Amino acid sequence: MEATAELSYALNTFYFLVCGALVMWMAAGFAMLEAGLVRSKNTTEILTKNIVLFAIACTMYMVVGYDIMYGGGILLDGLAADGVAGAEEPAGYAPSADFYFQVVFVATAMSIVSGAVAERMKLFAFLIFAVVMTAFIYPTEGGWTWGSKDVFGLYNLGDLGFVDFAGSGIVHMAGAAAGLAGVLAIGARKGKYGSDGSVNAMPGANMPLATLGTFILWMGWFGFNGGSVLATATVSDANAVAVVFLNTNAAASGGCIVALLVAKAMFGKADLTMALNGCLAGLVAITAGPDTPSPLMATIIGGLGGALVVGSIVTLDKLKIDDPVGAISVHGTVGLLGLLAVPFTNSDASISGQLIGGATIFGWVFVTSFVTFKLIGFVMPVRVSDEEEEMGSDIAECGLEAYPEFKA
Amino acid sequence: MEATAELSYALNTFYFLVCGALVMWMAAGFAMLEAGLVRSKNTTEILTKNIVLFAIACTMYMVVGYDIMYGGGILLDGLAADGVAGAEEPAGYAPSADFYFQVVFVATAMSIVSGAVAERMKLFAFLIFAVVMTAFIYPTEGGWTWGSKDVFGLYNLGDLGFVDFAGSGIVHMAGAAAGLAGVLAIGARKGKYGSDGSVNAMPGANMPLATLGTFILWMGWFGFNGGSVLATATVSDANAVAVVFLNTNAAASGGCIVALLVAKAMFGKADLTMALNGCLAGLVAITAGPDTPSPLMATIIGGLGGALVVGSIVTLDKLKIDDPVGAISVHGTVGLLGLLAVPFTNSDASISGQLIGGATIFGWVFVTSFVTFKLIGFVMPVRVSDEEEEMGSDIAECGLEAYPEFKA
Amino acid sequence: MEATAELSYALNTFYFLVCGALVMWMAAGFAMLEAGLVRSKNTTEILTKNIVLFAIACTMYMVVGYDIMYGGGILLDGLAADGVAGAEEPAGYAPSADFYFQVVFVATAMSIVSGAVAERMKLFAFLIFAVVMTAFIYPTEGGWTWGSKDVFGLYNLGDLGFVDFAGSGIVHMAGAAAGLAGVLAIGARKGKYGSDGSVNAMPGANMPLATLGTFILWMGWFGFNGGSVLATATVSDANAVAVVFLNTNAAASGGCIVALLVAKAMFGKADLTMALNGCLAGLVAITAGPDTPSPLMATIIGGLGGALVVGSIVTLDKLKIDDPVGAISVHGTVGLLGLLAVPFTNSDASISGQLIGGATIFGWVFVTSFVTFKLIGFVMPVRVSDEEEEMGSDIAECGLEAYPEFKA
Amino acid sequence: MKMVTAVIKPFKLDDVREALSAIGVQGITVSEVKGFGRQKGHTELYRGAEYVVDFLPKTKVEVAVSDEMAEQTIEAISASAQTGNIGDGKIFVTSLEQSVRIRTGETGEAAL
Amino acid sequence: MKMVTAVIKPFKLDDVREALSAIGVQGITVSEVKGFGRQKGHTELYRGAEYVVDFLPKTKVEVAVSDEMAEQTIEAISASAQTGNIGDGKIFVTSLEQSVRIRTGETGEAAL
Amino acid sequence: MKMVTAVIKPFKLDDVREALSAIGVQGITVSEVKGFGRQKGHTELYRGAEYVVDFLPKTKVEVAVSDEMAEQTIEAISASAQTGNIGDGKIFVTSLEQSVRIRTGETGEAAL
Ligand SMILES: Nc1ncnc2c1ncn2[C@@H]1O[C@H](COP(=O)(O)OP(=O)(O)O)[C@@H](O)[C@H]1O
Ligand SMILES: Nc1ncnc2c1ncn2[C@@H]1O[C@H](COP(=O)(O)OP(=O)(O)O)[C@@H](O)[C@H]1O
Ligand SMILES: Nc1ncnc2c1ncn2[C@@H]1O[C@H](COP(=O)(O)OP(=O)(O)O)[C@@H](O)[C@H]1O
Repeated sequence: MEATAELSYALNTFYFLVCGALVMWMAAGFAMLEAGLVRSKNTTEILTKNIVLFAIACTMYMVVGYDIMYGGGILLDGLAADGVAGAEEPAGYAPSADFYFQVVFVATAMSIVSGAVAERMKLFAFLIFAVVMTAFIYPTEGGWTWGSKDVFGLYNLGDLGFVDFAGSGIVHMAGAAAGLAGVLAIGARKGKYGSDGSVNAMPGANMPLATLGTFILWMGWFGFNGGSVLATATVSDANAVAVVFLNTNAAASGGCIVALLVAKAMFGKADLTMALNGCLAGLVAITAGPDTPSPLMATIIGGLGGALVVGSIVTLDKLKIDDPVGAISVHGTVGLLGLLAVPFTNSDASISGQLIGGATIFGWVFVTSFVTFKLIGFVMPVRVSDEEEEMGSDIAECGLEAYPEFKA
Repeated sequence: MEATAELSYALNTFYFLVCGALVMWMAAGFAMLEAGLVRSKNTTEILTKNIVLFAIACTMYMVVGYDIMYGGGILLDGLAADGVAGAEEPAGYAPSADFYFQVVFVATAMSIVSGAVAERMKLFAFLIFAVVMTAFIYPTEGGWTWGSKDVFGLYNLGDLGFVDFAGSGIVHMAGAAAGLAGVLAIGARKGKYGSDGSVNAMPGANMPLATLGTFILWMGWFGFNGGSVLATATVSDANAVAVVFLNTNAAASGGCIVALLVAKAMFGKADLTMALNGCLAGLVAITAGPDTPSPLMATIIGGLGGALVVGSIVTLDKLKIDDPVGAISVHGTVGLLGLLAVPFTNSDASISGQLIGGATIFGWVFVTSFVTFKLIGFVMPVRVSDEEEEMGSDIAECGLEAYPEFKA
Repeated sequence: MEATAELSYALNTFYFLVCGALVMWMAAGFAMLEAGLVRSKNTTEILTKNIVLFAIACTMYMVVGYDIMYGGGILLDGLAADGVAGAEEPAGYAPSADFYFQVVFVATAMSIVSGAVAERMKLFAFLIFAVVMTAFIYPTEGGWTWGSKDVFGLYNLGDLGFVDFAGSGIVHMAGAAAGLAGVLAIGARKGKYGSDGSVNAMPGANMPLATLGTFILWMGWFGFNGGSVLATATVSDANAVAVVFLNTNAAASGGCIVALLVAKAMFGKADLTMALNGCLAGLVAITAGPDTPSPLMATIIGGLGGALVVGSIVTLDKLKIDDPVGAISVHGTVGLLGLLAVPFTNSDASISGQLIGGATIFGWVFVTSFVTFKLIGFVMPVRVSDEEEEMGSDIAECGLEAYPEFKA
Repeated sequence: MKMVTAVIKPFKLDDVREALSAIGVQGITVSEVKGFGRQKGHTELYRGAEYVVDFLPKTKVEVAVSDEMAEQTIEAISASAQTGNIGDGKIFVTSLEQSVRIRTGETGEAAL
Repeated sequence: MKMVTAVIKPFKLDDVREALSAIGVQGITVSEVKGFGRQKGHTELYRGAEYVVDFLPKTKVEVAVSDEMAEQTIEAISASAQTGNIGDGKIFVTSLEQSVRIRTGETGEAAL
Repeated sequence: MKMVTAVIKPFKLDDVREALSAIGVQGITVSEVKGFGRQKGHTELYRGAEYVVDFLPKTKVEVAVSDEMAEQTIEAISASAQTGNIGDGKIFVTSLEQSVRIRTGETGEAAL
């Protein structure tokens, strides 16, 4: 390979690794966000779920997930024997870096689920679900989309004009679909909905953690979207990456501001948790197409996400779909918005393609997840007992309170 | 463009984006630092201010700020239609990356203000100030300095020997000047100063958060100073960036150690909050010239900052200037020190140039900020009522306590 | 230098700086982990230790440490006068970047110590130990290993087949050896071990902080191991870096899962703190050789670390070696495992070489550290008084509680 | 007047408050306490070491009432706080010599 | 001897302590409590759902005094804790049969 | 019956609980309080400003016992809570008119 090709390969690889590390960092963001938004008696358990699901995702995707999605062999043995690229033809970057970048996406999808079913799903049942989701459910739909495979040999989403740049649908809505399946399978937290139709607030225990989590996610998202350009070593790729960074930031900002204002108008208070969800909604909304809008357009798309997320959270509560951290709204409702926004700035995408793609992903993940939750339920309890729920899953499942000294 | 020029463009762009992401991360640092140093009853509100001000800064700087400072057009429409650089002449990096790197600096300046006026300024009045500061006040003085424009058509700071590498004055002292204006406009927290001249301590509620915030800022500062070399794709640029990283780290270390020792000598205790302010003071002190000193010299400059910040904090309290997190001392007093230290290691800078530049920045930002605070005061209250202050702004403004469960 | 060599130099330098910043970030990880695992009355003090030890490490390594380990002159004056590389011969990257990358490793070793002696060692005695450790003890053994010097002029570890890629032994076990010396020199926390042989649990005060710390360390470790390839600007180097990132992640995942399962089997509960220690154990285990194993093998090595760490923690408690955060087990016991695992995937290493190398490092650091602790003890108390220990070192040493408002 | 002090299970507080409101009690004072009694604490494991959480969280409710109301108050608390399981708690009654409403200076039953 | 127990607004604690010191009281014991009374709690909104914060934070002050001091103590607390607004709190007095200073074993008024 | 209330140093709680168990006391209720007394608080410095931490953490132990047990209870607490240093705390005894075990409805000494 000539010197400039070598350098290009090296720069692309390094770019992938840096972006991947930022996405890995999002796992900490989800952990902190969720730890901040649950009640303190369920904090240790949600932390445990978050760090272990990340470990499971990384392991299962290595074992079979990557192979299902892109090929490469069980246990990655299709990568050359020393674990790196075969050198016959000059690839654009190290295959290991590609795996590393892809694997953290799986974990992101899975992290979304933990938030939706927080405070009541059994730890080990959840971890088993994580195995199935990261080994099979996500890689299958990932294969149909980024892997360019036909959906059950029937139709090809790319051909239908489906475009999902960094995964508003493939990652975020997929996670939300699994979360929704979980919530429907196990029900709401005890006491969340009164028999008279009232919705009882259960304030999260730690706002600084929730805010920290949001900042971490915001930062990590630069890797999530920025890395999805998949190369940076030419002028046009570098420009594309820069635009993606800029637009990602703009959309988060738009989502934050609009969610704050909408919440203020609706509730009369500046609800921090809605502003945080607004940031994330802005990010999810732009993720399907951060490369094509202008900065202003990106801000507006993010802002729409921010408005939508507030409405979605309130509406889900009316439907008694209990999502303690707002994961289904942020990643699901707004994920769909993100898909539908793409055709307005990108002519490669069509509304119909986006709808069919969204429905395919949602349908597949929702159905398989729901079945999985039910199957697990035959073997072990998926939901904590009433008594455990009252006591808190920290004591019940982990034998350890999150803040053992602060309880009076 | 030839292959090596393409690669150089790509590497510079990637370097900008990575450094920019690190600076963005500083927003989380300020949020955690301030959340740790206020009392718990004002924590949700300071978190809200911090994340929303970041969103506002990103939006307003896109709308008009960047254009005021560097040109480029309202809404960035001077960047080519696809949001990236026009290709007529080979630029050194992607224009979008430059915007991205610049925009996070604006947010930094604004974050400084929130700390100074913490625990008593109304949320929405603050956010309106953020709009003015990031759209107009900061970009104007940024135009006079990094934008090389004449100050009101009268004089040019660059010609006078003013050098501020990464913004000890342009960013940090500017933020502090606005913070000081805010403090003078709205007064001290209730109960901070006794009528007998006594100073009442109001300990911050959460030391781990304050420490985390400092570590985040320390890390982010590598992007702040390191990115300010503005290019890295040649040997000399790479060397410069490496020296800046090394010196930035050395100065923070010096500031930390000296502040700890000075506080120990003055108060008889190892005051963690002073050590944290010392790290930041070291960082601010080196920011005006991290490229020229030797490592030892950088450590000493940082150490001077660490000593100065302790004295400044105590002195401001004597003057009844109530700054809950020490922002005015860290970024203002030490920012000026940073400017004055440059001529000792950089012959491009002159003492007079630094003084005139510092005075210009301070005067402009202080006066316009003070006027802005007063003008906002005609339209809406800028300060919480006595009752709200007693109750805490979390309940009063956000309807949500930061740690709802831990209060007895 | 020709254009591609310049670019290669620049890319390598930037890679070093990014990896170095990630390792610096590990300091925050240790601070949060330790702050979460001690009791709240000792939190401010452990935070103070962590940030100041980092500052001391950076300063002392600049003053003499780097020179002892690699040459380069007191105060780095062997680097060219402007603080950057002399240009006579084309180096592969900026010398300042090399220093920056190396210095954060010293701090890592030192951070390990603070956890082991937490909750009872005097702050200033600890800081003096930090001076000796980072100026002299660590650089000396670092010189024998990465510096390729003969051990006391007697034998050369490299010649004996000692391989420690990123420092399972050189950094982690070294830190643990110093920690063990400290624990033996100052004894267990009051009340930890009953006279009847019982072990009293002293639960850490803040699980979210401990989890955050672990995520930070996990992220930072990509820089720690990834940067240790020492270059990235060729295809083979880029591949190596990518493999290292992948394997580092795989090992942490393996360690996490296995530790969780082992703890569940042994204690009947999903012990979060063990899962966290398991992640770190996986990381330590792979650190000596992250470049050669397959992904599966890396996961297994990490998993072995995760199993071993649980056993080691329980065993040390039986031996009344009181290590509040598990530092000796994570970094010491598992560090040795890491060294011994290398020969199985890397033919450059021999079991005997690893044993001799491990013994040399451990013996040197343990003995010199123990002597240093004792010598400091002649001049000042190294351990807090009984009364101070009861009251907590936060009040006694820092005059400031970590959460002043939350105590009833 | 009587001071009726009840130590109850925390999650019963809302029921007790409603029961007391229902019989016309206008004020109560509540605090978080830890109880040690027949109901045993649980054992926890932390990093392999056992520790007994001896004291269980309980809620203390204090109600000052007129002599006539005392019996009714006791019954209301008993009924509303009962689960039938061990650890339901106790009610203690002491004699109250005086009571004052700080705001108005009213004393005796008028102050309750 | 009397045990004088006052439930007051938290921010009045310093004033009360000073007033008690002024009349020669040497010791007090303070705890954080929640009060439910005529003064109503406030309604909060969290993510669109309303919830009532029923119980307001109050501070409980307990002072054991000799019989002669009782009246003075009540007056000192009343005067220093009063704002005139609803929720100022109550003072309750019960008879104290015995008191012991643990350190010395002294009993009765000598132990206060 | 008597209500014996002791304000002790927090780290003495375990000793007191054991001493009470030893004499057959079956239940106690504990709360965290702050005490102000002869033992003075300490002065802290925060960012150069002094502040006095007036109130010291103490633990309040409440034990309801039969009349016969009262003396023994006082002695057990006195002995186990004593360090001989200032701030060891106090024991207060009041008369208990009634007690009820919520679970069973038992009253009087049977309820203790
Ligand atoms: N003699 C006592 N004095 C003070 N408090 C008591 C006493 N006995 C029990 N308690 C309180 O009542 C609570 C419940 O008592 P316990 O013996 O566990 O069950 P039960 O109420 O069913 O008899 C205890 O946790 C303790 O707080
Ligand atoms: N009957 C009562 N028994 C015990 N505590 C009471 C009683 N009535 C009031 N309190 C306490 O006094 C506090 C103040 O009472 P409240 O009725 O709100 O106002 P006010 O003191 O002005 O009458 C309450 O929050 C509660 O803690
Ligand atoms: N008169 C009192 N009324 C109520 N509590 C008291 C009284 N005097 C002392 N206390 C409580 O007892 C604790 C110890 O009293 P102190 O005077 O400090 O020491 P000692 O117990 O050695 O006399 C105080 O902190 C306070 O909680």
